[in-house]
Amino acid sequence: MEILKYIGSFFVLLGSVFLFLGALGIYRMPDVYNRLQAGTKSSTLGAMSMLLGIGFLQPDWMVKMIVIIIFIAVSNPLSSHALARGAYRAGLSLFQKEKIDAYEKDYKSMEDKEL
Amino acid sequence: MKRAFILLLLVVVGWVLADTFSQINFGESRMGDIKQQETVGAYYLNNTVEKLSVANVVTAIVVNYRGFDTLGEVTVLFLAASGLASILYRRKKRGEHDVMILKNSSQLLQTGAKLIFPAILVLGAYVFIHGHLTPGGGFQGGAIIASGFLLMFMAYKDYHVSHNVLTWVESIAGILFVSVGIWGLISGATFLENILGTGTLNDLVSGGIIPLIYIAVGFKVAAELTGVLETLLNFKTEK
Amino acid sequence: MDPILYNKIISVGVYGSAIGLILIGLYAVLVKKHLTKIVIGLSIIDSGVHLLFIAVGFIKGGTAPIFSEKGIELVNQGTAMVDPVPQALVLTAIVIGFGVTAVALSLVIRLYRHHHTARIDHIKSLKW
Amino acid sequence: MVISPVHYIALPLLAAFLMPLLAKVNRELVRIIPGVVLTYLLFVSVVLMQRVTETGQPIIETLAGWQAPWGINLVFSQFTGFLVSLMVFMATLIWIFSYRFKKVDNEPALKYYILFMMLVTGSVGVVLTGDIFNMFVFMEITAIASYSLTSFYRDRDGAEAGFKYLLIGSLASTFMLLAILLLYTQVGTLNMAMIAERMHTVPVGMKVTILILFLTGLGIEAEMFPLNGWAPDAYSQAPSPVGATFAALVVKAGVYSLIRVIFTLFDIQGAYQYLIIMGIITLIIAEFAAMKQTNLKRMLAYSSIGQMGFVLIAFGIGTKEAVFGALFLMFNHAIIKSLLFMSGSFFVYNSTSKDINGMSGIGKKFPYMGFLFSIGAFAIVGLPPFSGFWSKLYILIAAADESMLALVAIILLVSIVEIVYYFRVVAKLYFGKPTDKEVVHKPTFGGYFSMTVLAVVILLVGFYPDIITGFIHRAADTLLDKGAYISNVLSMGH
Amino acid sequence: MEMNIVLYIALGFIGLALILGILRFIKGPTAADRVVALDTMSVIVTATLALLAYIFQRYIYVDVSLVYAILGFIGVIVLARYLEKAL
Amino acid sequence: MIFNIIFFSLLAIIILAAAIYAVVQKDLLYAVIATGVISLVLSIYFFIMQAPDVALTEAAIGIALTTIIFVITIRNTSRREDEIPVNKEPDREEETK
Repeated sequence: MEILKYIGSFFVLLGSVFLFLGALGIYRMPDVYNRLQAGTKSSTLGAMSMLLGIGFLQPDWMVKMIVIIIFIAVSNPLSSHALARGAYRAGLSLFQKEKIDAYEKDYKSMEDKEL
Repeated sequence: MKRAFILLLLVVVGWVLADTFSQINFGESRMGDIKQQETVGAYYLNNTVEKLSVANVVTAIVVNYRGFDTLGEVTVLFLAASGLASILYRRKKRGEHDVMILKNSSQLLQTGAKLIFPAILVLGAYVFIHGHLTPGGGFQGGAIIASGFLLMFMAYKDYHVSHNVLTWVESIAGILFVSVGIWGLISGATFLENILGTGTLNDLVSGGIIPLIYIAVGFKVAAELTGVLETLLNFKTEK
Repeated sequence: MDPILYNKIISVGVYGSAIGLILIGLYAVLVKKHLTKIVIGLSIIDSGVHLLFIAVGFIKGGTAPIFSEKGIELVNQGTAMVDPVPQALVLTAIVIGFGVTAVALSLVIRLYRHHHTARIDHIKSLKW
Repeated sequence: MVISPVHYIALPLLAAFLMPLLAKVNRELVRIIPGVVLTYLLFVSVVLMQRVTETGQPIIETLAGWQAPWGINLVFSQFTGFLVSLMVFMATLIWIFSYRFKKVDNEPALKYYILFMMLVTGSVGVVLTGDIFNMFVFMEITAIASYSLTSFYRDRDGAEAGFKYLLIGSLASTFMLLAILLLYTQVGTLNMAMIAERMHTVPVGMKVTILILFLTGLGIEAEMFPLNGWAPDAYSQAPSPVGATFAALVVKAGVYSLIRVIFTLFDIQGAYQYLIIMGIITLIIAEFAAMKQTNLKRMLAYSSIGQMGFVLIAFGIGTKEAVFGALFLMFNHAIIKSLLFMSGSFFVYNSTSKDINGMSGIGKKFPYMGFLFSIGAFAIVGLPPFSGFWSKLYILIAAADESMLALVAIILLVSIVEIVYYFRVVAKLYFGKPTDKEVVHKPTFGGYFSMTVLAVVILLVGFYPDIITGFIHRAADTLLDKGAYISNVLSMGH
Repeated sequence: MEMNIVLYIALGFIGLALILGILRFIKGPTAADRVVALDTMSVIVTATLALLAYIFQRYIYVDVSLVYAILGFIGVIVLARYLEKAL
Repeated sequence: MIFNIIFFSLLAIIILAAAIYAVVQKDLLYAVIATGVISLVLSIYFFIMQAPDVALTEAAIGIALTTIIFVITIRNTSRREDEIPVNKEPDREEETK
């Protein structure tokens, strides 16, 4: 059982580090899309590994933790996707000088179909 | 001048509150020993398990000891829904359709919503069915289910919940709640009295009428909040 | 660290944030002119009051008043349970607060529809 | 099923939850059901009042099977019973008055009747309950119904008045919540009798803070002086049956809660003086404001505030005679102000404007309505053959007994102001030059009926005050006997 | 209560993360940035509540975390749809 | 102990900062997002003070339902606190008596 404790502690620590990095990302990154990237990817990973770690520390809780992990895994990308789309359609420009805006063409064609 | 007066008022209010709460020690038990008299909190903690077999004492208070308050609370929500509908009521012009959302959302969100929606419903049902065992209860479960419908409203342009269905669910759940109370009255006990057997602690079926009431409250709250959302989303002011 | 001092600091933190919320909300209600802002102020006041309720019911080292298996075990070990009554009251109060907020916002929408503004200094039919 | 006080709450709630379904069956049911419920409640009131009068003991109903301090209980004593019966009686008449309300539009009618019934239930619940937090919940039910009903009409500034009311009302509820919280930390219970019993253990400073919080919170519903800014707007913008309901029920519930808190819960002497002072300020400001009004409904609203100031003064004197006078005045005010609102709203409908000047000569066109309004006006200023005379007289006697001669002088002075502005309206009704506007709205049969009943009650009580004074005497006794309240409620628990 | 050095460190990181979140929230500059901050904070809170449940050693507390996991994103979607001018 | 103090004061700072921001900010949408943040931190508070029931309630309505009703209000009214009023006569609907 000791070994589970160590694994769990490691995952909790890792999770907290990733959560922190995610927050640092949204603080330091230059524009909203980058922040979104950092904020959601890193914090999703962080939350998931922290929950996994708690599951290892307390093996009885594992089932519920996995349920939460699945929920986060499904819901977080959705929210970040919707947000990116919202930000784009609200007219926020990208950070780079010479933009490579691959979404623009899709977006234009989608406008016609009103997807 | 006016602003100075308001600031003065704020300072006075803040000072009075701070002064008063400095006399109430944080984190100190006030239950057992107030002037050597038992407080209601201590009574509930000491008696709930043996008398009601309900694990969650907060639920026991909300639904049984102070069940009348919960009836009032449900009524408040019902009134808020009715009042909101009456405030925002307008007759529809001929040929006017309900427009809730202007644009459809992306394919991804639609699929995701379809995927998550049942999970939210199950979670809501879980929260109000397990109200007497775990944190949560009818109101929270109902709010969660309403949030699920909110997700569907957001994802689909033409997602509607039938007004008829909402009315039926709401009314029947409300009638069920009051009838459970009146049932106690008819069977010779008092209003809302726990007349069923209470079962054993930490069983799913325990606590007599408490899960029953929480299920009714859950359905009622879910229907009411969904109705509120629909009313609000349907209302558009032209700018 | 001195436990009494520690307790003081924690209580300043909790009560302070609750009272601070009340005061900030009160400021918004009294000073701000936009109706939506006023409603936001009301909901902030509500949050502060709810926090005060829970803070008053809290017992140091206590646990939630739920007698699950773990809860019974903790109580047998001598852990106190926090006061359940304020929690029950707050549940009711939160629901009522939500109802009032919903009604208030619908009134804001209707006022805007009539007057084409949501600022009370532009709405002049009645005296404020 | 034995008739018990819980019927006052349970049946209207059942009916309210049922009404959206029944509205689908038949449109007319929406109008009928509240009346059926209210009539049944009137019957309940008669039965319970009889029982209480016979035994002399209050009926204490435990709820959910938990005895007094642990659960919530309802107290139907001679005092609360009197108020509840009055409220239900007035509510029934107002229902008859508004039976054909919103005849065309079915959907708003449904909401209106639900909200109206809940307004009645909330006010009745405030009076009946024996638990301080439960009182808060019922207060909020009343309040939310009031906000929605105030802004019911779309063609007036109802939403504005409603928002104003909501703003002040939710601040009030915040203060009341804080007061309840502090009280709970000090005495560890929410039952009012238990609180009263343990109140002597609370330190004085804390007691004063809690009392001030309560007074601020409850004073708003009771239209006490600095907190009554909502009232004139709400009264004048709400539909007229709702205005009558405010005057007859909601304010009564507010005053009741204030009185219950000061008389039963707390044992601070200064509170009585505070009531007198606030009452005087409320009275003077409201009556002078009423004199300046040109809008009839606003004038009635300010007059209503003034009367509440009067009630507060009388309660503040605190002797048995004064409390008797105050209860009598509450009774009179409920009846007379409803009559004034009903007939006044009819004038407003049929005149060129809402102004008092706009309704000149309208009494000649509608002699009967003018007659009813004049009865109300004469009664409320306290002219001898009407019921308002007796209550004013008793309060004056009580004040003189306590040798508060300045108070007597103020009351008489303010009465003159009152007479001036009411007579101005009455004179305008009869002696003004009639405007040539067509009759738009004839009152319905229900309107005639309820107004006539009210006028008859006014005259009857005016000529034979004995038919009501017995009840009021016993109610005043019950209110002042704090020990009996505590022992009655708590003996259920031991 | 179960406290060891790992949990202290984890909570410390979480506190710092929350502070950074609120800083980004206040700095803005656009609405989308603030919503990103809210989103990140709600994920952090989800994890934090589970961790606190472990610290208090009560299994039933996890329900709150569950509710946050499943509802936290709905508020963000509402705001995103508003920014998209679809609402 | 020191750690607890730091953690509590962090929470207090966050919640007060969000509240002040909600009041001061002129853009109402930002204020609404700030109430979301307040609700998040509030629910941590409730959780720490052993009130999971209340934390669950706050989670259930604070995050989604409150946000949506505020957002709908903003959609139907104005988004800026210092809006420029449209000079139009009050707009009334006729009433059926």
